[in-house]
Amino acid sequence: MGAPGKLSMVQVLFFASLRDAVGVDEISLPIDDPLTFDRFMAELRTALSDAAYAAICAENVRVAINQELVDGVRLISAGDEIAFLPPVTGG
Amino acid sequence: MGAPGKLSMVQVLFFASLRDAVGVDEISLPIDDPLTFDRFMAELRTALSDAAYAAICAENVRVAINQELVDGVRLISAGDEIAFLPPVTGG
Amino acid sequence: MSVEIRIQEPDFSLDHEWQAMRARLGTDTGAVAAFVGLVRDVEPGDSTTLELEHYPGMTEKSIAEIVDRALARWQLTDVLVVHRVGKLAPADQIVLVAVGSGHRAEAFAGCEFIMDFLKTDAVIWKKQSERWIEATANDIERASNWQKGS
Amino acid sequence: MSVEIRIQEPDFSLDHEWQAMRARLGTDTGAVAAFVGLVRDVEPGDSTTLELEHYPGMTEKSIAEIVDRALARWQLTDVLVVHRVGKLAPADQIVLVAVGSGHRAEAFAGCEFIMDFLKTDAVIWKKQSERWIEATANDIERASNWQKGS
Repeated sequence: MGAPGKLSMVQVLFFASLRDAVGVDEISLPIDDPLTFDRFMAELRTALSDAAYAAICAENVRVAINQELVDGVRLISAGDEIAFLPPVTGG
Repeated sequence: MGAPGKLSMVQVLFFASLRDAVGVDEISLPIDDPLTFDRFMAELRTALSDAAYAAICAENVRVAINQELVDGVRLISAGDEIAFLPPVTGG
Repeated sequence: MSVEIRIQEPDFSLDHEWQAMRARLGTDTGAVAAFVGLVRDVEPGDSTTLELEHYPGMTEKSIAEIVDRALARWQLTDVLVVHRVGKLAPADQIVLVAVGSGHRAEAFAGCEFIMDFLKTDAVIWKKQSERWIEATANDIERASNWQKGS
Repeated sequence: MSVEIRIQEPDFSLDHEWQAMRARLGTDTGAVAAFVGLVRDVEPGDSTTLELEHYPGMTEKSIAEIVDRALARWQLTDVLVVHRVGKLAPADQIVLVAVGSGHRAEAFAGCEFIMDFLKTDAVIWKKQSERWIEATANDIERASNWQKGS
């Protein structure tokens, strides 16, 4: 995944109330590959409004990398899909 | 219910295993109206084989008079429908 | 509130019953729990037949009493019980219980309660492989657990 | 054993799903417990719409994990989950969960377990009357009760 070269992209997805807060459901973010989750969040912060960033940092927001729920210690690599999930409810 | 005169009839129903034991699903019994349940049972005994009578007297057999479960203290009157119900199970 | 109880020899159509129930339901019903009982093959490959017998009038009354107890216990919007009698073959539909309610917990509880008491209290008899069968000890325990309020 | 999980915008037909399930079932299935969720009118007459959103791939996976936990716990012969997404109106069908088993207790438990965890763990979002809604305290308590083994 990801084009050759140092600069590559990740897809960042925002669902439901977080999409409302961010204003879009998806952004592409250029990253230096690989990246700690904290550095990824710092990059993401520059792309979002303060209010949007606060929304995705809320305690009840879960993060999935490539559709796997993670606790934020994983590295982010080019081509990854990072999704911010507000509280769910189906049924 | 019941024809005028002293001698009238009751219908006696036997279901499931009790029909198998008695050999028929229904008999008509002439009775002197009204009758205690014990006297009714004594009359019924003369109409049934010993094995059939034992089957309907089993502890797990319930009796319904006119489709109401009873405990045997009610009087039997002409025109009544007395049913002997072995253990049930639906569903 | 609608309660429908039917004893019948012919098969029932879940599609037909569901369409009729949906037409009855108001928008206060958010949950419908349903149960369909099917004839199991006691000895696989044996094509055991099941024979069900009832006491017309009294059977319906015994089921109505079960449904009344469910209605007294939970807020239900619709109850349908269709029970077949006669000769049935493996995989045939025996019984349908469908219960509507505002919320799922009550719909599930009402439906399971009715099913449990059909096993012990409905005036129906079943003959399988030439033997009359009775409610099992487990059936009786499940029914008595409802009295404990579980 | 068959497990089918579908997320779809179009309505589902209970008739179609039931016929397909019956064709799959063997004669070891004596019990099918099913649940249909319908859109309730929050403020009657208001014709509130419900909007459901999902994360394609991850939503199916989250439901498959719930079903796997049910399969590990009870002996089930067939599990079907159909969950709609998109815009729904009052009385519309939202979700169908149907669970087959040899016996009714397991079918009921499996079906109710899956429904309870769809409320708390399925990756689905719901917007009603312009507000995103969350699993209720009651939903969370019901799900946690299963962990206690009740």
